[in-house]
Amino acid sequence: MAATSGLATIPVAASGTNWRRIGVAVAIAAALVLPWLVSDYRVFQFTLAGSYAVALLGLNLLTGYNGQISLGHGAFFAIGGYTAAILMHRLGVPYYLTILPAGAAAFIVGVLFGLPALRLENLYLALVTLSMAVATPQFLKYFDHWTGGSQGIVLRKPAAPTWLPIGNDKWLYYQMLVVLLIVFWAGSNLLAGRTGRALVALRDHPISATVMGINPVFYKTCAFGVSAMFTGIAGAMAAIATGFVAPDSFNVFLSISFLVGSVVGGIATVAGAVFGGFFIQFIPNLANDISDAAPWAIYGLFLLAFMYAMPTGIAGFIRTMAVRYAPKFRTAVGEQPTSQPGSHS
Amino acid sequence: MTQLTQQILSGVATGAIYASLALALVMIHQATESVNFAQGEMAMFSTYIAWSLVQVGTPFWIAFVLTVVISFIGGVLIERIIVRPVENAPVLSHVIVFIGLLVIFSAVAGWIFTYTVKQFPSPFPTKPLLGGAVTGHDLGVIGVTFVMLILLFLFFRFTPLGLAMRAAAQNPESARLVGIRVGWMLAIGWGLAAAVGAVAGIMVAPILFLDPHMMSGVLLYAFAAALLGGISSPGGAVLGGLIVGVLENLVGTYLIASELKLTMALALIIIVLVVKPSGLFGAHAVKRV
Amino acid sequence: MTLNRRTLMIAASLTAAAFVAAPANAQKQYGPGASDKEIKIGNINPYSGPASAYGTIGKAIGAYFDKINDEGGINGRKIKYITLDDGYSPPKAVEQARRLVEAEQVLLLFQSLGTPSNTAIQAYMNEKKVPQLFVATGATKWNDPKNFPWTMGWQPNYQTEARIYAKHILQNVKDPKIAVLFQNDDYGKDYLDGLKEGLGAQASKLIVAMKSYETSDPTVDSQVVALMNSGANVFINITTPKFASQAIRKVHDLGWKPAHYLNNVSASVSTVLKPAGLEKATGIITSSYHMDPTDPQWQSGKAYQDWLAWMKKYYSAGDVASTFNVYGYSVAQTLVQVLKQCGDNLTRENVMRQAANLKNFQVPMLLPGISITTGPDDFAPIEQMRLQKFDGNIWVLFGEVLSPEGS
Amino acid sequence: MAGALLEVEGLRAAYGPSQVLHGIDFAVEEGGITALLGANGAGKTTTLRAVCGMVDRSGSIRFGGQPIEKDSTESIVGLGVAHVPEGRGTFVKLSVEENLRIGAYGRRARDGVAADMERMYQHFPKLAERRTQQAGTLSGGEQQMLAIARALMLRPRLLVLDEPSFGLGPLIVASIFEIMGAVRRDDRVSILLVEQNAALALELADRAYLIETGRVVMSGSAKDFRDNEQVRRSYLGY
Repeated sequence: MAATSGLATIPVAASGTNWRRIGVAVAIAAALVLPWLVSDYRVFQFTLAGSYAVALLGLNLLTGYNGQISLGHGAFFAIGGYTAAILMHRLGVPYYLTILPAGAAAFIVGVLFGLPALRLENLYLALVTLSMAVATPQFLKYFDHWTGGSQGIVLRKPAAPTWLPIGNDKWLYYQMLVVLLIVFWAGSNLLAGRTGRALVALRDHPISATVMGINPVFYKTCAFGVSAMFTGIAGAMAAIATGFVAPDSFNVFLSISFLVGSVVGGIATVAGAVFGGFFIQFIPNLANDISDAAPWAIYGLFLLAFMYAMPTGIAGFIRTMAVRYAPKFRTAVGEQPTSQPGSHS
Repeated sequence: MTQLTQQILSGVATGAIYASLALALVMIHQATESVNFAQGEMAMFSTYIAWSLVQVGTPFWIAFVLTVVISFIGGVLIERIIVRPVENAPVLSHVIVFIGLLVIFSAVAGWIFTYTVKQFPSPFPTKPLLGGAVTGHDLGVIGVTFVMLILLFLFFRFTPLGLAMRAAAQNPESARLVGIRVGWMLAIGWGLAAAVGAVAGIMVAPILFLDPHMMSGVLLYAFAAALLGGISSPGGAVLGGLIVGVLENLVGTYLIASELKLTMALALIIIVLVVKPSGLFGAHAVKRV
Repeated sequence: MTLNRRTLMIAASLTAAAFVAAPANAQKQYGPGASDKEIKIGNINPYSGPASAYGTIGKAIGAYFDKINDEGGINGRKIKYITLDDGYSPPKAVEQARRLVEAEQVLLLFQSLGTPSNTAIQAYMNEKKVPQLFVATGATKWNDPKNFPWTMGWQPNYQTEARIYAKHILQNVKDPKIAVLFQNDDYGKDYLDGLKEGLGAQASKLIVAMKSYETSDPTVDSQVVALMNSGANVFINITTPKFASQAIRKVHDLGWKPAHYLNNVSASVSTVLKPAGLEKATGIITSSYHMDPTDPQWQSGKAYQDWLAWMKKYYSAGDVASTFNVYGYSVAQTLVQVLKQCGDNLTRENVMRQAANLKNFQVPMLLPGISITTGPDDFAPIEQMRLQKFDGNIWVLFGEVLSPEGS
Repeated sequence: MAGALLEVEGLRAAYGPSQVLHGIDFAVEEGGITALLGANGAGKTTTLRAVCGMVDRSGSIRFGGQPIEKDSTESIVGLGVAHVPEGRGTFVKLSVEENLRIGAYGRRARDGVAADMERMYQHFPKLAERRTQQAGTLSGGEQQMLAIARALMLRPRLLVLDEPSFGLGPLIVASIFEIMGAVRRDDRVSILLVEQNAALALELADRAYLIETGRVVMSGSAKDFRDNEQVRRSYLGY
């Protein structure tokens, strides 16, 4: 791959917030109703998709908004998952108290990792992050005293409180949804404000941004840390929902799936993270339903098809369509390259 | 012979494997300014073509030449048919297309040829030499790798096509203005990279044995080797490959548990790159404002 | 990754007709997924991802069920086989297990593959009381009827096999100094544990060197060089086929002449020994429980001929050199036997009861003398193995049928 | 005059939905120098890009009597049109010498490349000093010289120059224009020039066209332009 600075800047609804608000409201309403319309097994799938969406928001922040490519976000997902698992399994911490420490652990590792990464661009960063993805399972196996080695850690799945007759899957789903909404709210505020503008400026015009007084070390490291934190939170949620962590849960392909999800969903958009989460959760199943002889071949064809049809991702595609067919939306489109949640309306 | 010598020699032999695929990465990077993550899987697929030809009784070197030619044509077609539609899409979309190609080649190879490990013939004497640290085939691989290196060096340095290819990759618009058909340069670049990859695959298959995952482990090492040596330099890539091979053996034998040898080797490479971002032998990269 | 690569065979041999198992009452009873017409069986295999080599087992099983259905099914019921891909990822395995149990409503989950994936779904399956039958992994933990009454393994476990080697070394090698090459995952670690256990108190003294490799490593040459330099006279080769070939070749090329024990996973003549060079493999010892379809000594026998005919007719895309296809064939035969024994009582409880009621069941592609026996306290169907030594052409069986002490 | 080398009639061009050129007519005589003048955003650069097939265009473009409005950039270059784009189009990672060699890529006669390269080094001694250096390390003026030298390596019949003086000091600009004059004399190359510095351009050119918002609003000889009161006030500043 080459320069990530070549990312398309997708124009976004900056002022016309009505469409956006309606879109967000509809999406949240749909998310609230959803578990009552589908089976528990589907609810579980949506819980996973939601946690992937949170992970992708983290990756989007780094790769989309700040232009630093990562082929290794599975590592942060693993850190979050294992932090939660170790706290629950070895120290008996209740599961809902593990989410924040998981995010914090990933944040710290992300910052430490972001510092050397500052000096590396594009291909070099791709190599470093890819190495991180490859090394993750090996590390997890090596420190088997804590991680349970290749056997992993089996977790007790949280049960819904007895006074709430909704079943464990819905209970987990709603908790995931709460975390997702908080992270997305925090993420979009961050991106809509000074920080977001600084990140985009550093991506698109690194030298002039620096001249304008944007501290690249601070912001780029910060982007790495926050990105890792979101992904770590997502890892904890997925580990709790799955009830199991093992090195094989965090192989290279997970990291690559994340990048795939964030680009297919729509890089540098908040809504894209949600689409991407759905993509990496459901498309492999679809590929398997089409062919169990070579599901990966079908999956690969899906990737190509998506990139041909929507080179700027699903979110970018929807925006383009909206601009073309909804005149009101057009006036809402500014050049400001930051994005807003739910701008997929 | 001491273990140290044996480890170094065997590291050189393994390093030649990394170097041969690293050359394909240098090729594609020189031609397109991007690194094709599917390069390893394409090389693997080419090797299956060679294997199939050998199975039906084609003499080795004829199968070799045929495979290189078929791979070249295949590379050109892939660029024209699959990569071309996203030519103007953002760079990350290209990465996704590469990933798509990677999984398709991997799955299709498994589907057609099954996952059973295949034996691949060596054109060289496979006799163990120097106390078994290397074999005649290893020396053959090193020799072929150096021949490829020299050919690539001459190609980029002295042929108009090689120069045009680099120019087209760096500045497509300007390249058109000196009369270079940029689209064809990209396609030929893909073809040549596929051909170099095919040579790499055929050379390493007798050592690694042929299966659909043959190159998936090698790609990361080759990538590291190419960057360590300087991605624009074929010579650097080969040296980088040898360094990675030897370094990995020494780290795994003397420094730490072999479970972490890959991690350690990569960490060392990363430190080198942080200190010297253009690689050990790469030309100093000029940044345009 | 780990896998359970193993092969087995079983036969739907008619000796088993001895147990017409059977509910005394003629009342038909059905659990989810079973009816007068069909029996729904779920399976999870890695058709994509790093372990896709094992996907052929899932396909072979399906091909065997096709044959059973063509012949009229089991007690008149056709098998409906639903196999899903988990890409060797535990979270995906959980999701697919839930789909099979909750959406597809299968009677049982059969031969889900891989230790991590099976560990991930074990609690769920037991909580839902759905049989997780004959899992495709050689870990020891599947034989735990007290805690996990709904989970059962099938193949001999890795630790048992390692103990057999340990015992053989202690009895036959004078002053053993042992070097071990192992894959760095649960499969390799299980072997290692079994080996240490088998060597007893002296294990740490006898094992002079251990080196691991990752499946992403291109070669294991460096590890073999280091192991040789430890001065060991015994080499235990715990590797999957490609790495086994590399190690065998390297050991020979280095002029190292240890007593060489190769794990059963890689005991295939045509896919492991031949690529390495048959002459380089001469003298290697392994233990096995099933026939190697590429070993000439079996190829004229009826068991092999039947298997080959089935491969040609029902799974022509499969590789006749692959032991995985022997494994899938044999394990499918075991399940068919269990379902036959169930008669008209196709409830999940009865499936487990019958799975734990196999008595000396003969499977054609298992080695002579090896059969399958289970009981309410014995959830380890195959426990016997036989040692064999490669003579440069075939595996030559020697010694008794071995079973783990204490079972 | 032997008839026009380049004749453009009714040239229209657009970037996506926005029309930039609304029908432009102009010509470059064989061996002549034509300057296109106009304010920023008038469409001068677009005109050059349209001639070379780098934007969607319609209208009639004839080069040496042959219609080229449907041809690709590469074919037009092959006919002998060398375009030095805005920003110089240097191949920054190639050496100076490689930049010159690549300039000869599109030419039909393969012989004499080495000799031409030597000639370029005589024209631009600075480049000779730096022949093995990466082109990206050159100063702005040196890069402009390199760009012109690279274009001349094509042995073009028409040299298209877009803002050769942009961002350069007066001394360097003067020397570049001097060299261009020499090139035209010695090599009988025709030149199509877009230049902000109208005074300089009119000194060199024989004909000029004034473009405003995508249309030619005035044309004539360079002398006519220099003598025109309005042009003088708006563009020449005296």
